[in-house]
Amino acid sequence: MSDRIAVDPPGPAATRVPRYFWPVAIFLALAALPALITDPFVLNMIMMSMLSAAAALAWNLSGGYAGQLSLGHAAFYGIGAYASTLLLLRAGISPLFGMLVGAGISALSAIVLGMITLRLKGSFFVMSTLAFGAVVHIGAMNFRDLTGGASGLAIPLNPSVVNLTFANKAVYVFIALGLVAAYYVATRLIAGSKLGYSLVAFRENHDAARALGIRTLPIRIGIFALSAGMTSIVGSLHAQYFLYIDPDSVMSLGLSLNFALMAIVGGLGTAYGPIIGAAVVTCVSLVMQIYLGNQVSGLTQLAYSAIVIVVLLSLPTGLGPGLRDALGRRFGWRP
Amino acid sequence: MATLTTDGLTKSFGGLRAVQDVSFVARPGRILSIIGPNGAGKTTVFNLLTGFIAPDTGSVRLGDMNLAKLSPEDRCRAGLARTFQVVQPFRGLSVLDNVVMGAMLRTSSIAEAREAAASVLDELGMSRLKDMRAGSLPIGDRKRLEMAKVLATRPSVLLLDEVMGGLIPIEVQRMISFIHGLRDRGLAVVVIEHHMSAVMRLSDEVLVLQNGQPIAHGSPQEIGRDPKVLSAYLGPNFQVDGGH
Amino acid sequence: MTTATRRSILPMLAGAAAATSVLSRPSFAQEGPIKIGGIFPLTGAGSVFGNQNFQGVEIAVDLINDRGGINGRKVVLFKGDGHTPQAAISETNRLLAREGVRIFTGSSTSAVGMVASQEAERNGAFYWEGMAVANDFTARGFKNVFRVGLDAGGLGRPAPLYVAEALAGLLKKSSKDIRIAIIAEDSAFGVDVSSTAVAEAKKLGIAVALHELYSAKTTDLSPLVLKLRSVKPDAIVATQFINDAVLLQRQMKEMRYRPPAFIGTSAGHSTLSFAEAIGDDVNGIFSSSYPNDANPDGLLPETRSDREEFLKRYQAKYKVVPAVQESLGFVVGMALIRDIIGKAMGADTAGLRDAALAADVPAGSYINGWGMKFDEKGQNLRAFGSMVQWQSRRMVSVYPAANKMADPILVPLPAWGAR
Amino acid sequence: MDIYVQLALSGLFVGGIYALISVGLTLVFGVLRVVNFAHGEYLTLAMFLTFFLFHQLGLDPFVASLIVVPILFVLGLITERLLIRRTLEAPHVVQVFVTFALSLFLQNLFLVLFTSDFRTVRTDYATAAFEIGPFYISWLRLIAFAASIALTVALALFLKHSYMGAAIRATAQDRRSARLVGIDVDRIYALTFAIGCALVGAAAVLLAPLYPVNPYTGADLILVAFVAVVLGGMGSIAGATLAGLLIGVIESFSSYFLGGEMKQFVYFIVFMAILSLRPVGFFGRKGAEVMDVT
Repeated sequence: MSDRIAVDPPGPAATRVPRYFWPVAIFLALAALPALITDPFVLNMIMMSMLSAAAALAWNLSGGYAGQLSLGHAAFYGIGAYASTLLLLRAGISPLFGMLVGAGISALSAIVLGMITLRLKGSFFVMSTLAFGAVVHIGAMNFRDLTGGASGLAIPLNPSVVNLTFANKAVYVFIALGLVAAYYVATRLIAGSKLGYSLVAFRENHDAARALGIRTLPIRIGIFALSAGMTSIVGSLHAQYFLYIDPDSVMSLGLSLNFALMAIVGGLGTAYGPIIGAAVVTCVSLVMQIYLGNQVSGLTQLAYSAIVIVVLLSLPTGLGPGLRDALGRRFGWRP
Repeated sequence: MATLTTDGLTKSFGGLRAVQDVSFVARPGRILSIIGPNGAGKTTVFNLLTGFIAPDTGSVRLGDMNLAKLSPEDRCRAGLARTFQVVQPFRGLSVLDNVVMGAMLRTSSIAEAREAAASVLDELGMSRLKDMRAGSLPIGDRKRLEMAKVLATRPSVLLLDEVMGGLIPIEVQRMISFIHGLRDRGLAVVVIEHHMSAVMRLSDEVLVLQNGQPIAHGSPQEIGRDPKVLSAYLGPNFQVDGGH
Repeated sequence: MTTATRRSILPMLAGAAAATSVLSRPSFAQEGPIKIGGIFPLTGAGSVFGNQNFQGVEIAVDLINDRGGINGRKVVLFKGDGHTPQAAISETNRLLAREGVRIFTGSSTSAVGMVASQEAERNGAFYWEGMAVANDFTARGFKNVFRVGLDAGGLGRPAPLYVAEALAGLLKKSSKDIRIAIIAEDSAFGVDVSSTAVAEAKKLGIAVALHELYSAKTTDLSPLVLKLRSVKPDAIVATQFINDAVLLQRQMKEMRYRPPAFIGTSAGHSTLSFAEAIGDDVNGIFSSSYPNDANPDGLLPETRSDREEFLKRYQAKYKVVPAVQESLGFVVGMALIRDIIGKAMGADTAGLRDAALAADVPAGSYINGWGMKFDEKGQNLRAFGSMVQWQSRRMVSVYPAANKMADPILVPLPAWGAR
Repeated sequence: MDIYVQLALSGLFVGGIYALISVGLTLVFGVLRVVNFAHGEYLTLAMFLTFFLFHQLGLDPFVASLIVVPILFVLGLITERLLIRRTLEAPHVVQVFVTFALSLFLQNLFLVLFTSDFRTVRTDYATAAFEIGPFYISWLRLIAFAASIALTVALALFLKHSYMGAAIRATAQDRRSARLVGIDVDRIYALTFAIGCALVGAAAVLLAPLYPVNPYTGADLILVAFVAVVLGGMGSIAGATLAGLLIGVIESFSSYFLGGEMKQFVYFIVFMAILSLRPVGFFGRKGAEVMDVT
């Protein structure tokens, strides 16, 4: 069966559960989690994986559907974190608004960057985004008057909805879950639209897409900007959760790499892939942290990178679609 | 339906003259075949017509519209569509989704595009393949898929680049009838073909290229008799029912 | 989502969350061991100092336990590896949830300390900082967060002060016409410390001829050496980590450039590996830092025995002589366990806070000469930086007077290879 | 005036090492069409090897090179066989992220095995220097520079004049035609990748006495190499060499005139500018880098 289709082909209505049954059921089950789990350690893990899942979903829109493998998305994450934080600290503007400003700035920079680099092929595009990420990172380190440089910025702990600051983690988890749900739905909508199809056409075969009258550059820049804006909002939420940001923790290359790897491990160009990827990574680090207690440095990352290599070589479409095909073959079940 | 007119198309790559002074008119309801030995510049002509390559000199018009400034995408939107000699399916996608990509040009609703795509597949007798992955199709089906994608864009001028290569005789016959059907609907069809007996049965007119230059232009019968064509292109080993 | 539904859902969420948080809060243990969580970067980039700090705290815990614990209760130190801010937040939560820890200490690097202390404050736990120097650390209005160690100013100020009070005279200049160059690596540490040094120099009327930052990852500092050569400062004040500190010395030597005096500020210049890397050329270099070694004469009698215990136990356990960060860890541990937890016996976070605010420990009570008295923000006012000089490849305290073990030598610096 | 010359000299010396690292990267790209994002980790590995040979066996780094470079060559063969070969026909995303994941894997492997401590090879001659007129020149940096250039020239001669070199060039030009004329393309891939690793091994030996190593050393240095490779034109050895030297000089001048923390900023901006204005670099072959888009 096809393993990288743009959307599921609709089967005969009678034999299928409603289209959104499984996603809605899973999100409802997840929404119950913060009410059931009281362990702040696990809640924090869930929160971290929600932040990753949201960022990976955003990356996937451009990287997965359009095949634009950006390694500069941490720059947008950082722009989001810094924009909302600076507006809050310097002008007392609510992060709820600040994150939208950040998203706007990120989207605009993505448009400019896209106009320069989206003409570049494959590895050249990857490296140009890498350089962009580095420029923004170094910029944030050096323009200290604005960003506080490497010393970072601390957000005061004044819990309130307007400050988007809460004493309790569960609230953050609900917000992050809402964001993941929204990004998931957005992904499904885009994937099932003409826009999504056009992006996939570009990714699969550029010349064939052109020969069918599909104009790709404007929509590719558009999706890059949308993806950047969405990433930026996750960055703002990161800042509000950590209450402290510095260039290394919100703009590093490692972060960009992580967004991409989660989407790839879970299933590139699928709406659920990034969520699966984030869940897998969270499970790996949970197991490592609980059973090894972080006694040996690097083991978690070592295990994770090994998993990535194995997945890429044996299931290049990712764990999600791979699993799905296996289940489909075994039980005729297609979630 | 529109007429495709080219006038004096010329293109050189480095020192090599790939296409020189090619002019023809493709009219609605007519099938024009372009033939010539390998490297005669046939596919280059298609690339020039569809805008994948810019000509050094010469013009391409669709009806009254000069296409010179238009990108391949915009030419397709204007109704000039092509297939590729080396088929270009979206390998990872299902057959239906491949055709949807073409059908999207004429509608903004994916549901409608799917319906249109399904009916094109039906016309080509490919309905049962619609959920197959395009990359896994055998070559004959891929050639038909290439046609299906392009037809879904509802072109008025159709450029077919060796759509019969690799087909077995019964498939060739079906393809010929199918293209005749398109002609009868009023499409202007331009065909590049190696398969000589097919060309003879298919075409209303034939243009012969050699080293990028037109050396003959006429009805299939005239071309079949033209000594210049016979010696220069078909050569002593020409067989009327032979392949390449 | 419409505004109306969002409005109705958010308080609901918040309500549910509040309910769960009550359930999840472990009660403060009145019996059993006293649990302390140490959040340090134990692996990864910042791990060198993180481990040294942690080992110091560990020695303090061992010592107190061997002396009978706190009112008969044992002290247990849990390890939390905060190698990044993300890891710090996760480990803080793990210790809170899994081990029931309500008292934390840390953290070596400011990024980790900022996040770990924030997470402790949010969960109503008590947080005790040692080495993180960010000036903002105590400016966040937290109630239960205290820093017993120095802020960036505490590390950055001694160098210009020493130039004005002692070096100028030795170089036969007045502090009005002496010129210094201030250079630093560009992480939070270097930036914060060097900018306070610049501010202090200006206050003292010392001319800052150059203030330059560079990345500690650089492989070539020769442009900086050229710049220093052309600026001709009377003294260089440098905030560096180990590699870049060594690289700078080597390249100054290659280019035959020698400033009249060189003052490092903590980190790189106060480590034994610095001396190993450059050999005898280390002699004569100053380093302003946490005091690692105080003149025992300035210490209280019981502190003198702490000092001996510490030196003995550390060398027995780790087979090396403790340097600056290890002693600091020990001081942090002693101050927290003996003078805060010990005073607030059995109390919860609020009790610990009261004990901290009430603490009035005279100078000379800790092995590095410090005392303890907090300002309203939670910064220890009786912590001070000191100046050591490398003499015969050993660090010797030369300033302030209370810690002084010997007079400065080799001023101005002799030629390379002649020290 | 003297200062400019001195800055240019310092820049060239560092640039020589950048060039040697970049040459391996660009060679692999030119032939296999794969960007090896784990190239930096092979540098780290070779520096660790040099350190341990020096520290445990007391081998001088220059002597150690006789062991380190062959080991890296063999590791290159193994990596190509186990990983890289499987990605050559795979989708682009697999090619990019397999080497990225490999880089992550090796970094963390080093972290587990060697911890994040910095290790320094301490030789007596580390700071030996001589004067020419007003200029000071470090012996070690001069030797590193000279060796880098010599190796690059040797590589160019090998490619130009040996049969193997001709086969490598043919494969880089057009792998299908190379196969048709009887070149064992798989063997060429393995050999090329191994040469790339051996070159970075040589760079590591030269770098070890100058700079300490920890698991992230290669990752920090490799960004420069990527910039040099693109600047020089992907696949062009002369280009990578020139670009490596140029970046060294840019770094040196921008550290002096703009401040040390701005040097990376400057060359990344140069990089972005090159990509947008002339993505083919100094010497790249046109067509590989830009797609025809509207």
